[in-house]
Amino acid sequence: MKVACLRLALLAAVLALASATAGRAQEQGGRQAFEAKVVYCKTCHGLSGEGYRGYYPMPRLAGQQPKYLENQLRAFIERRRVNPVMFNVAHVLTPATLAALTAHFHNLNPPPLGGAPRDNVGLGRTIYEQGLPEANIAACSACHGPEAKGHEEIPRLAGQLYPYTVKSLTYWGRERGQGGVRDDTSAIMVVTTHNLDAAQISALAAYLAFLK
Amino acid sequence: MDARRTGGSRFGAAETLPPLAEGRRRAFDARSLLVVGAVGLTGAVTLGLAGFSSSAKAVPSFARQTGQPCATCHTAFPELTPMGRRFKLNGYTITGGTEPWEAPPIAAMVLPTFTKTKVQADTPPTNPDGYPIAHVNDNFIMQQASLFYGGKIFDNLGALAQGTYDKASQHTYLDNTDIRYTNTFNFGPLNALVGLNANNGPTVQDVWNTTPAWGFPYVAATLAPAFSPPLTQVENGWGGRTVGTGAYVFLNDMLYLEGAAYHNMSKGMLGTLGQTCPYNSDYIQNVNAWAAAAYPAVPGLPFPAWQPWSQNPQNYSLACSSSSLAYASPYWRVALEKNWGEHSLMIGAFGFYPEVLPGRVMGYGVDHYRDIGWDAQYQWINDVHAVTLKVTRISEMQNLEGTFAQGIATQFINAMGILNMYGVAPIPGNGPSNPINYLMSFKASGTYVWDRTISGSIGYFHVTGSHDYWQYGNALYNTFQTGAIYSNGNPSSAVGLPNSAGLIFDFAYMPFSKGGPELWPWANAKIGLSYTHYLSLYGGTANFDGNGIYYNGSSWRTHTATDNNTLFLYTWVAF
Amino acid sequence: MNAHTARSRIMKRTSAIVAVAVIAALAATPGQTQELPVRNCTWCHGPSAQGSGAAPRIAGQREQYLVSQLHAFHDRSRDNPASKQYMWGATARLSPEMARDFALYFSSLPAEAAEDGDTGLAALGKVIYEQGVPDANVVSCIVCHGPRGEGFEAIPRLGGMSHGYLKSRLEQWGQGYHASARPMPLVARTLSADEIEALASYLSFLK
Amino acid sequence: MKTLRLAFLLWPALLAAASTLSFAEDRPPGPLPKPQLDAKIAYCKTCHGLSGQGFRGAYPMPRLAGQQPEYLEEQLRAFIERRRLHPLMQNVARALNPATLSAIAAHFKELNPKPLGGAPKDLIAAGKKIYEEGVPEKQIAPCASCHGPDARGDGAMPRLAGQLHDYTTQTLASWSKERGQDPLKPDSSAIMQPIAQGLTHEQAAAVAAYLGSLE
Repeated sequence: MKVACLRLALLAAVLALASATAGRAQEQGGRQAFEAKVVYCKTCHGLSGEGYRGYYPMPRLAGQQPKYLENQLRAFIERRRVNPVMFNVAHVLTPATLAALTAHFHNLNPPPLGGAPRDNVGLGRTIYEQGLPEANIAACSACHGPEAKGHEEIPRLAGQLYPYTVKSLTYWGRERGQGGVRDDTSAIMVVTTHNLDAAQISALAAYLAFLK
Repeated sequence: MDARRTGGSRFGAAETLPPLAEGRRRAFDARSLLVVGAVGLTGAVTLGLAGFSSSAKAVPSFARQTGQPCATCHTAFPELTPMGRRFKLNGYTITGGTEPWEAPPIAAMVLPTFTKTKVQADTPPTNPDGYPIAHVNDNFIMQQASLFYGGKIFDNLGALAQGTYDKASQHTYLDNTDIRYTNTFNFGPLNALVGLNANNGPTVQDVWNTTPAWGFPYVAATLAPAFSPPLTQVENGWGGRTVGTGAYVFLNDMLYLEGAAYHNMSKGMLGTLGQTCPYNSDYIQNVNAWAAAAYPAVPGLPFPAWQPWSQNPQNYSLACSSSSLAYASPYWRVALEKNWGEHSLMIGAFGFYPEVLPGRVMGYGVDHYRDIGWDAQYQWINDVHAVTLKVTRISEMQNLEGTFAQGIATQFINAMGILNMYGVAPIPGNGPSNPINYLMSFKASGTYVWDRTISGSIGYFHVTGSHDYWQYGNALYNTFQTGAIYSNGNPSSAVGLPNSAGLIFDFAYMPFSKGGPELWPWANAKIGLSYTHYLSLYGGTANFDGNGIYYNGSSWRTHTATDNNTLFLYTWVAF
Repeated sequence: MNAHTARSRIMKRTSAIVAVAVIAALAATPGQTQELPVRNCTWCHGPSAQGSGAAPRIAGQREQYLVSQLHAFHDRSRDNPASKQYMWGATARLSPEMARDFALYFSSLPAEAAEDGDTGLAALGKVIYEQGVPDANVVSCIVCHGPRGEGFEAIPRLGGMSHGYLKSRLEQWGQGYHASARPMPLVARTLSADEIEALASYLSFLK
Repeated sequence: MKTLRLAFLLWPALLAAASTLSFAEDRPPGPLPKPQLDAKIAYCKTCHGLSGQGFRGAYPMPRLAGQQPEYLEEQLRAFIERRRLHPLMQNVARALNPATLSAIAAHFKELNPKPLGGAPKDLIAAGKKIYEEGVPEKQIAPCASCHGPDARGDGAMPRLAGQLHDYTTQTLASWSKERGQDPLKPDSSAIMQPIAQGLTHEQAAAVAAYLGSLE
């Protein structure tokens, strides 16, 4: 009961805050509001969408496939992908804003943030390009492309933050494809992420982190 | 460092001046305005010349040593911020700026001032050697020039030592000096800053501006006014003339505890340190009395010590107090300071128990004093504003055993015509009427500083005490007094009361608080104007001393409290 | 051996023990190394570096953050009023080695929560801290500063910092100070005064 | 029955081929234990779709569901022997021993998901015509004659129904560059070579679209 009450109170607070601040947002015109939203995204994801290393790694959005971005934002809203922060962020975006945002980020091309361990980049490259058939690890390049630029719903991986890739691959099954939704595309990655060991994930993430 | 106030001690200077000289009354006329303007200009020129310099009480060598601007430690110098207090408590050893070998921790200060009282003094102020160096009013004087050693000496040892040349008294002496060794210890949750300290006057070592040595007003005229209220022992009389050694501990950045003992300095020591006692009063009284008898009056003789009292009375009365501490006199201090955000509040108490040998005359016993002070200080300092509110109440019990005995003896000697080996009584007048007196001094002040550069202060002081005709004078006695011959040194009150009160206003501009000029960024300066308004003096307002003088050849003028209202213009430059 | 010599021996021994104890206590005094004048810092930041007045808590702060800030004071890119007044001078002659040593020392000290915020606002502050206000483009703080405000690498620890310090920092970013500390100027610009108050309150209690 | 027999016949040849490969030593010749086999199948499905329906990654990953085991096995061997060129699949195939290969092929044969779709619908009719009637003016036989009227394939003839249209188009376009690459070991891919060459790009796209929609 107590917890419920508290939650209710918090929800009320959030709603009050939201309604108070919605006015603030609405005061600004459409274009301005969009630009404010872009800045908002970039506050965490880097001023050129290159990603940012905070307590949690904020993934690179620059050059990302619009379809993938859209799908992920929808996944946050539908709780297929669990991320309380991004849930809040995503559910206030209108479809038009969302489309404009994904297009905006797709067109950015900053150099990778880098900052990954370099000693296993070779192994990472092998896994990416050829997979490890004996370990049942498919070649990433088959889907993500030889330059890791992605395709439609398949995300760009090139230049992605090392800690983000590591985290994503490590906790794939716990973060994505949640809520028993059947047609979530993330399922395709479950086996691969399961088969990759920590060293392989690290190598792969390091290779991708430097990829332009 | 504190400007030495005139008067105060029983054997002090100004208040004992007999109403002899006759000056021309000068109204606050166009001419004096011209003088004010000239002084202002001089101040500005001084500033221009010393333009690449810093200030005195914000000791520039500290600024160099720490790399901090004056305003880190001072609101309006010498008033300290919480950081300034901690810098001092840490024994002046904080570094971060230049190394000692790059710039020695030496600083200098000059203090040119202009003083004007509402009504001129009866006689021009004089120095202890008897030479008038000033007018009865409108005095411009390079009041003080000081040289400091301020900073870390070695490791955890640091010091502030000030050598001052005092123009008014024309002597150089060791001013406020404070040497510390400090260290920090952790005992579980208890964090202790421990220090050993040696200083030369009670409360010189204190870090709050509620205690006398560093209290408001921070600078006062050495040449005015002719009358000023009596002071308690802890407020005056011992600075520079004792050696205090003690230890303190500052617990958890909050609770300050200190104990110290003040010791007497020998005459030789005092002489070495420049304290003006060329002739100690016992010596002067006795030898000069003998000289007066042995030599006829020789008007104009260059060395006035050999002139008889009647011809050069100020020579006798102006001798510095040579009362000494009979034995080690304890001092304690407790303060609780709490800082939260931009606020700082201190509530504290202190005590000083001087055991005084009056006039260094042996054989009559010792005066026992008990000074207890309560003080509180509140500060609010943010990026732009700084407000400091201070209140101090010192109550003093005076067990005047020694002085009283001397008085009895004097009366007896005078009455019986008995001569001692010099033929004079132990004290020139009489002792106090009561063996036990009390004196209470209350001070409250508030200072506001804007942007660390412009300050405005208001202070209130109030002195009350027990009724004592002999100590504070009485109308009957004063009426018969024609000159200083029978002066007991304190002919101030018509009703035998020390009660006095007044207001002090001070405005100042500190151009370099945020950092001095590029060439010499540690410079500090303060150009200020202060006005002291006396509400009452010695238990009265009009004719408070029951005395007066003829002036301009004919009219009789009595002394009124407000006559002493003082306008004081100062330029304080340290570098 | 008579009683007198016995007593004098006991006294000698006692004084020897006392002397040894005093020397040991002095020797055991932590952190007071000759090379690292920590009192230059604790002077203002408090004897256990828990912060005092405008000086924030530095005990337990992230080492990389401390280093980066000392450099920011040194190159004057951190230009907040208090930084300008106190820290520019304090770091003007600070060597990179000493900056690192100070950072290492203070980051290793235990931190205490200031707990000086408004308890009534803490719940709201928590919501903003953890979720941001997406409608108003206020980002969530938790993603960079962590669930307990512990910070990350050069991103500062915020949990338990004093309300006043946090508040003035956020306000001053909004006013254009310390613009180089991206992305904080962007973050602070979107925060309203009430939200800053709430955030600072919440964080002052966060451990 | 047929599958079994074929496997039996091929067994010695496969063994010989396998023994020449260096990795063969550390792999038991028999089929993998069930958990490992499941892992291997899951591995295949990572690219070929969770139901073997194919997947569009950077390249189209062909549908394997319902595919003829004989064809699958032959193609995997072709990858190993470099008769069919594919850098990724060569590695993948090398990691499979013959028993595992058969088990995997059998597994995919049993799957029957819906086609992945995505083909341009306006080409379906034209494709159906070519599939069923061929292109007589170019001597191209109806596809149905070999691959069956419902395009399910048979034995060595692959199933085409439901195949990704982009995969089909790409395969036909690059047939001679991808398949039958070992002149010393000609294989059955030679049958398709003239057909693949004879079809124009548009015709191939039409056939692919038709096949892509076929269940």
